[in-house]
Amino acid sequence: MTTVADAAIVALAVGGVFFGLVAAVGILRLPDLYTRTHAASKSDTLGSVLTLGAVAIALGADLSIMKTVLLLLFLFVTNPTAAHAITRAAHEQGIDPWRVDDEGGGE
Amino acid sequence: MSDARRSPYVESTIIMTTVRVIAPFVMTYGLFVMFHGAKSPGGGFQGGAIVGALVLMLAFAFGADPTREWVNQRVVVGLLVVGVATFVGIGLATMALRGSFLEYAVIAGAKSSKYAIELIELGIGAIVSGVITSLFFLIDAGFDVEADAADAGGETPEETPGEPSSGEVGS
Amino acid sequence: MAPTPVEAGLLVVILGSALATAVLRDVLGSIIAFSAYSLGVAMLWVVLRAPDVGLTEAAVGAGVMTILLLLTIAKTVRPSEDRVLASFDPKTLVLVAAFVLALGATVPALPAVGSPDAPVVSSEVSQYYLDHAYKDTGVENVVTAVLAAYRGFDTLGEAVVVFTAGVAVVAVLKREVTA
Amino acid sequence: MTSPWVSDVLLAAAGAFILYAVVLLYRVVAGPTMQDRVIAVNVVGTNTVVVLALLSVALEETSFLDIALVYALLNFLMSIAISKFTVERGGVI
Repeated sequence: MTTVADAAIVALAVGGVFFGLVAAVGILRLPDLYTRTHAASKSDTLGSVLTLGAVAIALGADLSIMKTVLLLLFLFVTNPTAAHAITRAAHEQGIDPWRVDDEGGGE
Repeated sequence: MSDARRSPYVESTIIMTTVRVIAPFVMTYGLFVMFHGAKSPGGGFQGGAIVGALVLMLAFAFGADPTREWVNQRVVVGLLVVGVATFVGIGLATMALRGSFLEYAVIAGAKSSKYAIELIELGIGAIVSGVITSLFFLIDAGFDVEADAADAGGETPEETPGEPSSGEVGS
Repeated sequence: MAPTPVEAGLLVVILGSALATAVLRDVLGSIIAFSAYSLGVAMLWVVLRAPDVGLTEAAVGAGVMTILLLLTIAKTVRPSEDRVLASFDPKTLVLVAAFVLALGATVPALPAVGSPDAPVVSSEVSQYYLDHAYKDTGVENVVTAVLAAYRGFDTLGEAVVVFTAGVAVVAVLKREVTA
Repeated sequence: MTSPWVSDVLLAAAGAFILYAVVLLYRVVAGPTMQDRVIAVNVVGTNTVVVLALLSVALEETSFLDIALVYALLNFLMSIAISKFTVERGGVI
């Protein structure tokens, strides 16, 4: 028997898996570091947050739902910070961004 | 390595802010793991490692030298001693109460053995976090390649190698 | 017993990152691959329902291990990297293959994961711990009960070992930090 | 409250995230720069947090959330450490 909670869990989990796929494909296929960071910071954060939302609903009213919400908040804060740190380090190191007319810059 | 026109990669505001937000949670969580090891996974070792990682996190965000001034080295070494002393002390206390070494049940009171075990977990946590923190600071301040070469060669180095440049990074 | 898809995926992650750690020429790359290995191992512990070990792996592998390794290579000399992958010494390969074979030969002798007639299940010692731990010590987590109460003296020994190692390192490196 | 097949769905989602971790290992090995590797490992770490949370529901062991919480708190420490290290070769810390 399908309830509203089931439908919400499945929808959120499918959305999370989809954005995880976007992040994985982006990191594998995008041409350079800075574009890959977009996939890492945005898609992956959104995917994990959606999936953790599914987990929170599946856990129901419980103390552990608080842990899931904390997890969600921490991921939301730390993941973009990590992406910022990596990209800034690359910029400081003098790695140039990829451009369209840059033939050898891509893969 | 970085271009000359850019300043070196010092503390980034974003990283400092994030660490400032996260650090209280990490500390609380490390203590939670230590205290709550009787009920959920975890215990002294894991909690101590988390608290040690907190100090490392602060050192990365704000620089090692300000953190070294903030976390007193004597306090860290004191933590090690207090941890072992707690463990041995509880063992000896049970012996003083005519039990065997670490026989918690002789301590009077309901759930006494549970509280004794939690105290011991705290002691282990103090040891582990102290070891991690002091290892970090010592390796960080430690064997400078030029200083070691100067020591071995007998040349006089231009700066005293034992003096960490504590004034520079703090600004 | 065939592994479930989750277990199979985890094994691929662990073996792949371990291999990457071994073959990457740059030490920094090896450290990065090693942290991926630590992530995979923590997931495997959780799948095998050993949350205490998983928590240790998480706390040590995520935070402490990577940074201590980084500090070590920061203070030492790295070989300059011209290739991505390391070259192999045939003698080392033979040695590693022999070691892997010797270890792999013991795997069939182990009981299957979760097997009901594994020694750890059928032995009366572990059953005693499971039955009596809460009554004896008032601690819900059996692992903590065994570590801190049943073999408390052993744990004291471990704590003293960690303490001694820490004090020894402090004493050896102390001259560098005295300001 | 939730139907029994929901945990199968969540287990399948965990399998998908592990599959992503497998393919991201290519980026860890191939690079080309160190920062690429760090990004890939950072995403693997985020996936690990998600997988642990999913497994804690699917296997009905809520204590696994503790491990996920540790990773969520400490995973970005590695990224910060390596990114600072690559710039100044250990001079920063």
